[in-house]
Amino acid sequence: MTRRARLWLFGPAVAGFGALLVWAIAGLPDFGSTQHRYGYLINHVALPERHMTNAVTAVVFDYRGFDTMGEEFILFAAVTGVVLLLRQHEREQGRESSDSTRSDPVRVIGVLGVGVGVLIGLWLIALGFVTPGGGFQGGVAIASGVVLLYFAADYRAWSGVSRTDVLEPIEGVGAGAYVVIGIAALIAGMPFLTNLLGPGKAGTVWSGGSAALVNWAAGMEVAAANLLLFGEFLEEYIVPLHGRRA
Amino acid sequence: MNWLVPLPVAVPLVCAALITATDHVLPRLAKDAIGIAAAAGTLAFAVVLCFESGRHQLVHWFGGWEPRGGLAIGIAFKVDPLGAAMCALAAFVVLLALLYSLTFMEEAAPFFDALVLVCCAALCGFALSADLFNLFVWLELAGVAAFALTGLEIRRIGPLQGAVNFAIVNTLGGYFVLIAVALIYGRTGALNLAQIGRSLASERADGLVVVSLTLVTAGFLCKAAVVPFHFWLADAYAVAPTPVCAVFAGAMTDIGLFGVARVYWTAFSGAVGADAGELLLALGVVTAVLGGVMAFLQRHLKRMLAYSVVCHIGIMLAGVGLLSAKGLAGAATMLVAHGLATAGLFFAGGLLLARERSVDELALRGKGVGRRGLAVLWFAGALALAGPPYIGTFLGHSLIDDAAVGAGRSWTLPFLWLAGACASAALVRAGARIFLGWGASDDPLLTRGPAERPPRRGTRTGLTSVVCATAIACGFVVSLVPGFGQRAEAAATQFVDRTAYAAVVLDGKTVARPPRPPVALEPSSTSTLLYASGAVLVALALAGYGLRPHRSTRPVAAIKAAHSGVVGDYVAWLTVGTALIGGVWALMLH
Amino acid sequence: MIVATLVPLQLTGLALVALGAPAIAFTRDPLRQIVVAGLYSWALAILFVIFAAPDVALSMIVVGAVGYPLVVLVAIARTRKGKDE
Amino acid sequence: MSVLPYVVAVWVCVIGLIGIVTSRNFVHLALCLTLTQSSTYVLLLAVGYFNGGGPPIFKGVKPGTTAVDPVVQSLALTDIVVSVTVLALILALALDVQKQAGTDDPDEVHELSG
Repeated sequence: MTRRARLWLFGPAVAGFGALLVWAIAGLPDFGSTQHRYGYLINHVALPERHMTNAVTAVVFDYRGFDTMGEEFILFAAVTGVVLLLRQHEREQGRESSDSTRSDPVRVIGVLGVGVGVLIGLWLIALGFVTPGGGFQGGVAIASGVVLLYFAADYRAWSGVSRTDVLEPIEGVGAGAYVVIGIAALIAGMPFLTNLLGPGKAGTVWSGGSAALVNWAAGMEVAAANLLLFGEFLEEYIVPLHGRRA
Repeated sequence: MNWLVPLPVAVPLVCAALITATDHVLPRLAKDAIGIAAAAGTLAFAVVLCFESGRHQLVHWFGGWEPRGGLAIGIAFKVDPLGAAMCALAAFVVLLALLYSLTFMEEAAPFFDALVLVCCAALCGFALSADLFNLFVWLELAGVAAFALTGLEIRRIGPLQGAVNFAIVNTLGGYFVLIAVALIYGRTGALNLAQIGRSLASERADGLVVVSLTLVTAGFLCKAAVVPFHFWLADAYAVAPTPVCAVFAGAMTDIGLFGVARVYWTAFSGAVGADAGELLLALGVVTAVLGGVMAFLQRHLKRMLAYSVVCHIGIMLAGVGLLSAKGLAGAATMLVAHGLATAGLFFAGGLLLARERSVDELALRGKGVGRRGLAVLWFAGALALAGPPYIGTFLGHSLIDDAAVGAGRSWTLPFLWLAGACASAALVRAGARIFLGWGASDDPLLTRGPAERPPRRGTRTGLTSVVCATAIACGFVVSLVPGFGQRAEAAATQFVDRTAYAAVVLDGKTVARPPRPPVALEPSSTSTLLYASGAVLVALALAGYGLRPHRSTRPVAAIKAAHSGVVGDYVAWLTVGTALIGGVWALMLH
Repeated sequence: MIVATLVPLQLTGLALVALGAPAIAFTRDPLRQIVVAGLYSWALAILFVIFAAPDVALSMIVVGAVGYPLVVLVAIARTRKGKDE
Repeated sequence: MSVLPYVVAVWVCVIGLIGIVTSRNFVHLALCLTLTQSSTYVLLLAVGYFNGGGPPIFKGVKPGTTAVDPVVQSLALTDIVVSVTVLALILALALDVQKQAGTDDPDEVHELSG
């Protein structure tokens, strides 16, 4: 199809598609006018029943924790796919040469940045049931902090933490732990992913019971998966560039 | 037995994680063993669930969050015989693919096992879930694993482009489903299918309901590759490694149809009534015919099989579109026969690739002379797809015939039978060229597909041949299993009962068990037998006609040009299809 | 009235997102587009805060501020390299 | 009647689709795909908003205080994860296409057709 023909086909279609969507939203209740039953109920039971002050995380890791298990595996599958794709390329040699380009102040700032990123990440995971945060946000924050090692510190430090033989087991264990916690409930004679531990003390890192374990498993999986992802992209595209220019 | 319900999802996922975690420690053989054990376990669980679900009401609320006053606050799996059978089929095909890949796949695919298991878990989750958003999660999970599996063979443009087209079209389809989830939540405040169904049943079909149904249907039909959402399928199947193709054709494509049926009957049937079926029926007929014709125009065996899948998806969609238990049962039985036979044919194509280093019909002409076993398998598979009396897809055709006649839609029957015969004719023609050396050595009518990289020379093919024979034999005899048709009908009757579904899921009620259907082979009607015999004759005649070279005509060139391989075109068609479905339903249902 | 009950803050957030969308789609140079996309994720994050969804806003920030730009910049670096050769 | 937030969601979705179909570059196309997806976040959160409701986080707030819907927020969270992973995977695939085909225009790749 020529580009012109495609636009003739697409133009009316997208107009019709947009009209359909507008027709559909006309049937929605007015913006801000409705409290839906499901959300209303969760807002009223999350704190008394589960001792979780953050109702969103309560939904993510407890009431609809099973969705989140699927979501972790979406990340898992995507990262496996990226690793599989990019790993098959031959990598150029001469990576060490980019080492000497970082000055000392940059290194100090970089290492500080790493520390800050990891701390923020751990804090976000730990207090996920209390304030905004949780395994996903914390995991990405940790991974982002560690990536600073590459940009600010030296390559050897980066390659020390981005080793796939370390990250892949962490990723697999994190993803697997989520399912294992679910199966543990089955073995105890309860439905899958039932919260086995007590609800804990509201408003502290000890709230959440086994949903908190699930949260940590997710954080571990997300951090390792993102590091793998960043690592593969960096190795594939940036490192050879530096190597050549140096 | 309620504890068994999550296992078809949990077991493959935990094993996939285990394989990745131990990637650097365990030898390949151990990882393969874990994968095969997981698939076999999943198959066993699914089979047990299939039998149990006929006797007990199996509903599993994850986290123990049971509904309060008819209000679902968690996610449920509701096992019914059709869903469990879908799980069993997926697990069986995955098991075969893993066995096949033992010798067929090269070491370049260390995570192949993990990704296939993730895909298997996602398909099982999709088949059992009773929650709309949860369906989206499994759809995406199956999709992401599948995109990665398609692109395994990097360093060649074909597989990469196929994977990109596949990924973009299906991801957009997923977003459409998600928009529908938001719309439906805005109306009903629910994500549970049963609760949505109850809530919508009391409403008339206004814009929101019609458009939500449109978006969900379009999203699922993208995965099922129904015209005009089908373009990506041939691109992806032509380039994916053989065992992956078998999984796609055997279980993954059909899941889209399963999703349409599930969501329509549990959530929308009360609001939109039976008028929605006309359009699905028409789409099914168009898909079947186009798929059959396109299959006939291919010389690349995997691309030919891919269009044959499109053709049969169309026939099954027509069965679903009749919106009766009988039509659905026909689609379900055809799904089993077609899935197994097509997976087997893909396996056979892989064997040809391993031995003769090609999957091109013309390049292979006469190369298969003397390979009697493989020839028998190939022709058996090809015939099973046409559906001669009591063989292969016949039972599915027969049930769909009865349903269509019952609904006064017998005009569809010649199209459906002819389409299937056309796809089958392409395969018979290829078989005659390859294994008998018949026909011309060149034919400008046929499309040349992308080159395929064969496995290492000297690959042992003993186990792969057994796997191939198992799949084709199972697909061949399905229609002869006594009581299979009656059981499928009973299961479909249970599947389409919206109020019973809601009562079981939301209120924990038990529904009276229907009487056990007899274990007997039900004779088909005379007209069906005539159609079936005619289809076989047409297939053979067409195959003979195709062995001579033909010049490409303008309409043929136009149809081929529409399948351009360019993702922008595909997205344009996706928009056209969605707007069309929505427009037609707006006129019919509103 | 379409906007009757919206407060000005909500209107501003929505306007930012509504303007950001065509800015991304019609910026044809990938390098410029990634800058626009980064800004757009911040606009989304602001809108989410206005919609009382701090959790989602936080995700958008960690993903939009770090994830997307990094991956996409790398991708563009790769493209440029391909063109240099 | 107040439907503006929904209209913005539809607008973003349609613009994203137009961007995809008219795209001449794989990276651009992938970003337009995430743009389309961002319309779903806006729609989800708009559907769950309640006038005068605070965030569904009850730290230091009396239980039962009016808050917006937490369920759609959790759906949006899942959605964001899906988005970023799909983006990474599609980019990895698209970059390889570029590398092998020597062009970054999806319209120029004609390996598969018919």
